Amino acid sequence: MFEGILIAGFGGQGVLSTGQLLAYAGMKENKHVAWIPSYGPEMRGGTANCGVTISDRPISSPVVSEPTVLIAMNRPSLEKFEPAVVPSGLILVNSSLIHIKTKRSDVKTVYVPANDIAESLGNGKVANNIILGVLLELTGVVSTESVLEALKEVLPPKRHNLIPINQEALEKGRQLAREFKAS
Amino acid sequence: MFEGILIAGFGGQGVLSTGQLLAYAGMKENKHVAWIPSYGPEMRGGTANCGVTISDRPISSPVVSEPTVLIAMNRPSLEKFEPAVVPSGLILVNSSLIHIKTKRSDVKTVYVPANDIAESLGNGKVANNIILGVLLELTGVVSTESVLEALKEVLPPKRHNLIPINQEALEKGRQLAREFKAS
Amino acid sequence: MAKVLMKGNEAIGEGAVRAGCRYFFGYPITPQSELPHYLAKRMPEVGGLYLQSESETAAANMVFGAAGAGARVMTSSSGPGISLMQEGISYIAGAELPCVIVNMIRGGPGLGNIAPAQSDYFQAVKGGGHGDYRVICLAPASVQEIIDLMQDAFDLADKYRNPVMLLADGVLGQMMEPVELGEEKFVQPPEKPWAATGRKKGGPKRLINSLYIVPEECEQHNLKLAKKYAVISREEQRWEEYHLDDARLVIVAFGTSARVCKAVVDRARDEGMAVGLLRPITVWPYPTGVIKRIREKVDRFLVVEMNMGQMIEDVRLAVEGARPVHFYGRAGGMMPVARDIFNEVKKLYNGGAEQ
Amino acid sequence: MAKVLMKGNEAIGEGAVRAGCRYFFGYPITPQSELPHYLAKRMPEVGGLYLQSESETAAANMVFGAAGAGARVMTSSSGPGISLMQEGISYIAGAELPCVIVNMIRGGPGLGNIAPAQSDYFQAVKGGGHGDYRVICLAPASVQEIIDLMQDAFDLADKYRNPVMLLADGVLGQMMEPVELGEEKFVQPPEKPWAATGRKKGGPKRLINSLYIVPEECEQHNLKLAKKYAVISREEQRWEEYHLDDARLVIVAFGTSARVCKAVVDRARDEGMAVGLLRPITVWPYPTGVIKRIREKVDRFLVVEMNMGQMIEDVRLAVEGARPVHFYGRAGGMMPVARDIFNEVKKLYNGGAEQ
Amino acid sequence: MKKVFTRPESLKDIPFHYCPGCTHGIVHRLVAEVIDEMDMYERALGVAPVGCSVFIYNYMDFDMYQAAHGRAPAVATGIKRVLPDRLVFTYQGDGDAAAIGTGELVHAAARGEKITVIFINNAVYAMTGGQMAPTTLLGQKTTTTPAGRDAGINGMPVKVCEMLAPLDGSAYLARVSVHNPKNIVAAKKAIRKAFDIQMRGDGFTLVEVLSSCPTNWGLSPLEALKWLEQNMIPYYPLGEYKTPAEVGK
Amino acid sequence: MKKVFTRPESLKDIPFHYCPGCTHGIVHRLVAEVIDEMDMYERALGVAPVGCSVFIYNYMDFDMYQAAHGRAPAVATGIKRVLPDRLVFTYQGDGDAAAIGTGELVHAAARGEKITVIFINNAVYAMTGGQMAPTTLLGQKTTTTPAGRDAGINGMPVKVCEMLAPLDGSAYLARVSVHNPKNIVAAKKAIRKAFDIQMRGDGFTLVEVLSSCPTNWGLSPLEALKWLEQNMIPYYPLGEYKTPAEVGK
Amino acid sequence: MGKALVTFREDRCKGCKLCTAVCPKQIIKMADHINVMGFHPAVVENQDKCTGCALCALMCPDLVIEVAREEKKVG
Amino acid sequence: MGKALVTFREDRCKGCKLCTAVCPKQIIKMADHINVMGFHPAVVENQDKCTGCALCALMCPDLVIEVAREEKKVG
Ligand SMILES: Cc1ncc(C[n+]2csc(CCOP(=O)(O)OP(=O)(O)O)c2C)c(N)n1
Ligand SMILES: Cc1ncc(C[n+]2csc(CCOP(=O)(O)OP(=O)(O)O)c2C)c(N)n1
Ligand code: SF4
Ligand code: SF4
Ligand code: SF4
Ligand code: SF4
Ligand code: SF4
Ligand code: SF4
Ligand SMILES: [Mg+2]
Ligand SMILES: [Mg+2]
Repeated sequence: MFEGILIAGFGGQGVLSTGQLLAYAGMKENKHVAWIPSYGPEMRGGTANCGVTISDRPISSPVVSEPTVLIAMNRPSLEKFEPAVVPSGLILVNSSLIHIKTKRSDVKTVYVPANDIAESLGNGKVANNIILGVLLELTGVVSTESVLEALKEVLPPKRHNLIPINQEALEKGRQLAREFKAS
Repeated sequence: MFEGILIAGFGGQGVLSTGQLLAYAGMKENKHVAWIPSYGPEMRGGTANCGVTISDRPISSPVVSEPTVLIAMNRPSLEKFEPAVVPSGLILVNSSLIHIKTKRSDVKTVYVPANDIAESLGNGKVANNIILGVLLELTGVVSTESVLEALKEVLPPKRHNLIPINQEALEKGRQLAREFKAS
Repeated sequence: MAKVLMKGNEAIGEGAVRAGCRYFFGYPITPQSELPHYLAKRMPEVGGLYLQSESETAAANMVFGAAGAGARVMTSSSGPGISLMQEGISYIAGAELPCVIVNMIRGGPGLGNIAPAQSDYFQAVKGGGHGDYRVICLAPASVQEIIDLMQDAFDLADKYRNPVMLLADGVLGQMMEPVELGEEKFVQPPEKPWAATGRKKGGPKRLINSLYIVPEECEQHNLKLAKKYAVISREEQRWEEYHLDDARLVIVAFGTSARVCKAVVDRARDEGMAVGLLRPITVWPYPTGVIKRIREKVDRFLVVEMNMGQMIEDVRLAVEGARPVHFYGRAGGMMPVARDIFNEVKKLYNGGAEQ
Repeated sequence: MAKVLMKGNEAIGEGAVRAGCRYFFGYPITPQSELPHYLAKRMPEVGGLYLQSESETAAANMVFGAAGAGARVMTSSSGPGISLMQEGISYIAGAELPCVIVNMIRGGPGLGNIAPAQSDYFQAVKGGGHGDYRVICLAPASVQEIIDLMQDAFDLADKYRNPVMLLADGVLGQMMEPVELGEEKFVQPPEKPWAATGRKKGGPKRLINSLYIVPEECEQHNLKLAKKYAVISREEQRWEEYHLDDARLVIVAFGTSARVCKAVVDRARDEGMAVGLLRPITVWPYPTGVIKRIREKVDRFLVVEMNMGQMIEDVRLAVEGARPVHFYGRAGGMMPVARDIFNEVKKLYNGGAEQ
Repeated sequence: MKKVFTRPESLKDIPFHYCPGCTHGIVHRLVAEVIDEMDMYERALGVAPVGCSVFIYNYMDFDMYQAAHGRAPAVATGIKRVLPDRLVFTYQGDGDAAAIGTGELVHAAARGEKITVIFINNAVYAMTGGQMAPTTLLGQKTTTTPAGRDAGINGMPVKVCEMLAPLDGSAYLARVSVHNPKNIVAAKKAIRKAFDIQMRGDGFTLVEVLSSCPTNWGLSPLEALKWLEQNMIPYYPLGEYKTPAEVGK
Repeated sequence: MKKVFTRPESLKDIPFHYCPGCTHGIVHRLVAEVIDEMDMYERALGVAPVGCSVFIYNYMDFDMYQAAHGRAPAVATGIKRVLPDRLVFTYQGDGDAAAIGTGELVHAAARGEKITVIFINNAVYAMTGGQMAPTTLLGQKTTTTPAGRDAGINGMPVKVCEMLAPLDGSAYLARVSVHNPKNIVAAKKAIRKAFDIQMRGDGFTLVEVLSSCPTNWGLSPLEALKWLEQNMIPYYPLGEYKTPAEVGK
Repeated sequence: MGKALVTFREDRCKGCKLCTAVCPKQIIKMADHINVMGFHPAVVENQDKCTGCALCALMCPDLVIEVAREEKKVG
Repeated sequence: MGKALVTFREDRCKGCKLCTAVCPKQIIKMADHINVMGFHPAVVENQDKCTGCALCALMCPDLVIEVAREEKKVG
């Protein structure tokens, strides 16, 4: 197995930490993992992205230049990275903030109104975990359990109260994805 | 022909300019010439020396590490450079200031009371030209005429009045050397 | 012990602390900033010092002072900052002081950019400063190896009283990978009787110095250094071999580009081509021995670098014309892509253009 | 015209002035001080500027500014000072600015001493600064050649928009030799439409820059530079051949050490040995072509340097194992002595120790 | 209706890359406005630093240079000596000018170099991720002073105008701020004065602009301006530290 | 009879390499005497510069360092941070400290580095052959100002004590001279005070010593001292520019 | 009064709010929608109240705002 | 008076004359002969006049001079 996942959006959307969570979960499952952020002054514009590679072979370059999965949290990210996705790859579009469609016809695209669903769960900040849930369901790259385990290690104890809501968001995302698969 | 001449003494004894004069004279005679001073903080001690090479072949290194002639204007210079002189080389000792003898038996040594003679000529500053005269007579490396011609070019016009006394010093030196040769 | 996910830059910091380094002097620069950030927090926890210098020039000379005083000390920078340290590094090497210098290479020349590159290879291994001196250069290819090599770096520095440089780039510095940290053991740096810490009455006078005003003495000093470098060259060559045994085509690459080349070797093997990888871990001393050993057994070499061709000279010096040595490079902060290298390999393997 | 006796350092200054250089920025250092002294007097005579900078770092960057403004400009230093200029040189090369940098090499590493040496060869020709860049390096061997090469230096700099370095040492700088100065002709430096002198309304905007934040663009910039360097390598190799035609043993040496080697060749020829000398005048681009051309015709090479062995790598890269390449060097400011080299030659000529 | 406020011609019509509310943009505009008003577009030459404002070379519409970190005053010296009738200015951050470039700054001032330094004091190294600058205030948290700047380790913040004032070559030194319109107007006046004095040939001129970095201070743009006013100005008093009347005193 | 004047123990009994009448020797002796008197021989660490006084490392009998040109304050910082209870001083010329080493000097002062800089102002780069220093007086002829220093080209001489005084980290700054016995006694007192303040941990200390260079000034040793008194002291007034009471003011 | 016009170049606005704080008429508000860069841009709610004082424009770091005003009649 | 002894280490003297200028008794002179380094060394002409004030030693850059003095009796 090999997944090169690119997560991109604004700063503040939890893009980097979502990627780390995924990498951590992969590590828990004894897979080879690597995480790498974009860095440097391009960040000034307020955009942020990171690449996560999860594989059962050693990872050559951690840079995800040809993602198998793109998670686009905002419009500029979708426009910028859409062309790089491998044929028959997957694009997850945060349709709460992105009101356009992808131009690629050779990839699978799922539109997830992540912010709206998150708000409906009562916490706009878990939009990233909604979309992460979708990813888990569609790719099976790691299990929900590994993600939750990773979350426990990544979050400082005093913020463990946030675990249930995150778990709920992941579940919600998986459920959405199942519906999508069914449809 | 090849002469590697090392001239050494205190700063202020005209060591560097005597060397340049010699090089200039050699150039006038279309010989290959090179002049090089010692440089750097060793000068702090007040010593100065230069090497002059005059040859009918192109000159490889201008550094006179194995002089055919040593002109020692003061005692430290004699002590320092005496061992480097080539066998059957020539050492000219300024015996006005140096009251010791050379230790070498395989070289020719001439003791020239240069300062005393210069004073007797009425100008202590021409001690270097006394000894230069000796050198010219003993080695024939360049002619007196070339030296005088060089002097004209090296001295600024307003100091050309010094030429006669310098000429006198050179002649005096040559004469001394002839006496030495005769003896 | 459990693995943790760690950033390369932070791994350098943690590796240094675990190797007993207690002094860091440096000036911020991308892409190594997380290292100062990490040590600014971490050093006080272990009673150490993180001091931000006014420039890289000053940092190198603070390192000179601290190393002369006997400390395990390090600095870190990238491209322009490393250039500014060249005078200091020459002095450190001349005075035979142990220290570790991290260089997270970025695109150049000039201000260039902050993307990953290997274009400071020449500067690191041939000596960007003046005079005949050598810096031991280590080139890790993973976060785990960073941790491991930091310990070696300080040990080698002390063993040979010589600066050691860790060469990496923004990819290695920014990426997170699982690492095994191992037991945190207290490392007592070795005794340094030569360190100038204050002269005991009747004791020897210590002088930290690189001035030898008399050429004869300076030559002796150079000969002494050369002897030391010869020992290091003999004893400390390190490399990784990957499928070298039966390789007909050998890729030579270090650091980040070697990671990519490993994938290329895998793919080539999948397709039945006898391709191997030689990954120098020390780029000075260069693992010349292994190349000389294998050069007659292979058909050709392919050097892959993230620059316009620098390490290839060391490979050619080792191959000595015995076999063709080819080059594939990306420059200016571009990462080589496995597919492109693979195509190059395929072309060459099937008897592509001779050199 | 009549010959005059001139010091090497002064010849550099006079040569620069005659080549149309009107700006000198620099910081004093032995053994090149006579050059600033000379220019401090001479520049005002020709309406030029001698400005003493606060450091070599500043000098390199003043040169950057003046070159960007379109001037023929130079600086000069030695060992430690040249090391301090490495960042600036990398920027100058990256921004493709023409200028001349004089390096009167002294003994190293560190403070070393001020005696003549060639131990900054690597720094000069491989690039002591960061990034993939090249500096054209000229190595004169006499005061006359200094005068001649200064004109070439400025012309090459402008032709290729590239820094040019003059490599010499204290012997060449301090010695006086007869020189033919030739007519003083007024040199009008070429038009430089790229110079940033103030933008005319509606005219093109000029930018003096080495930053390429996007890796793709930085790579393009590197490829453009590489293409230029390839042209220089092809077009500008210069060397002197001395009794090469029938030589069985070829000495390779540059600058001061080549002078000594010439005497060695003479002596060897006197004794009936077919020994020749190859004297690179450009050390970058290295005269690789001539070595490749002769390598099969000779028995062996002997590289003579005033360092621990640096240029020998370029010779070996050109010889490619075809013949043994031997080394004779003196270090730390010591001059090689003709007799010693001759003994080495004799030993090798009669089939001495293989490499 | 007449346009009473519009983009100066010397400023290219492209968006800045700066973070929301970053005052670098304000200072860029002021410099461009002054050059317009002095009608110096064709004779202006700017030197960009390394720092967040490195891309000022793209924004200014006239000829520009990009200097190595801290070396802008040396680069400007080279330019000005070759082209003495041009208006030459550098634009430098506090890391650039007050840390790595201290030598070049001090000696440009000492030589009385006829250039203007626009010195942006935002109390951090912004571009590289918010590390301590020489101008970081005591107690201020940065990525390299996680517990706040400690005088015992890092010393006290450097006051650049005060340090340069004793140098006889400095002709005009002023500290201004851009945290509100009134101060923005004053800042522009100071820049104009510096440029005028430069062109008159009186000597070295520098305008220190207290500036905000919301991103690295971890504050909203409005909070950042308040923080600047309440914390920076008391330690870095605004005003003119040297005017030509005092030159040579 | 009792010896009332004899060689300090901290000074090795070998001849100096300095020119006749060069006052470097006097200052060396004063430093050694103070270290003897403070009984700090075993805890003293000196940093030699590049300049005529580079060989101070041979003359001082205790452990020494030789630093790159201008970098002695950075080297001293490295030493002092590792060995905070030692007496750490640098000995630097005006080229070393006030030109190439400006950044290191200013920032050692700004950080309040607990070291002492003995700063020898002899108005030239002596070791390299008498070139202009930042401290060369206006009109003074040197090998690189053959027509005398011109303010229009080279600016005005740099006053180091005055420049460092505004930095809050500097604790003690004094300018002294050694051109006659009275001033030599005062110079020694200043060095003692600086060392005491360093050991008390109050901050950065510097003693600027006006010193003669007969060789490069082209004067006899006695004329040189007269020249110093008549030309240098008026431009470089003697006195204390900062004392610990003022720290943090 | 009311003889002034402020124009906001919405796509350049980064939503920093600096203009809102300095408007003496308090007529600048942040829009609910986001612009191409993803920021909530500043907008003028009541153009009529604008005096053309240009304080907003003076404060805006991103040159979003242009201000025009009826010219004062002389005398 | 006269209870003092100045000792000049002749071979270390560089003949700079700084000592001669400061001696309040004007008893330091430059010798006619030269020392090993080639300088005319300073010598005391009239030791008896020496007060042991040590000004000469204070001034000497080359530590040529040692001064001894009869200890003052207390009380
Ligand atoms: C020689 C060198 N050292 C370090 C850097 C990295 N660097 C880039 S910008 C910067 C500091 C920027 O801070 P400042 O000058 O205050 O400007 P700001 O970003 O705050 O506007 C540093 C350290 C560099 N490019 N070159
Ligand atoms: C980086 C570097 N630049 C230049 C030099 C050459 N250099 C040696 S000493 C010196 C100046 C000495 O002047 P100063 O510091 O005033 O000391 P002084 O000799 O006057 O006592 C210079 C420029 C050097 N050694 N290293
Ligand atoms: S990081 Fe700070 S200084 Fe840089 S653009 Fe953002 S707010 Fe401005
Ligand atoms: S050159 Fe000047 S400073 Fe140097 S030793 Fe001689 S007199 Fe002293
Ligand atoms: S011009 Fe004045 S009144 Fe009008 S919107 Fe701007 S700040 Fe408000
Ligand atoms: S100040 Fe400018 S950028 Fe900021 S909100 Fe107002 S219009 Fe937008
Ligand atoms: S001690 Fe005083 S009186 Fe005696 S010789 Fe010296 S200066 Fe003169
Ligand atoms: S001061 Fe010292 S060196 Fe000078 S003349 Fe007197 S004794 Fe001799
Ligand atoms: Mg800043
Ligand atoms: Mg000096």
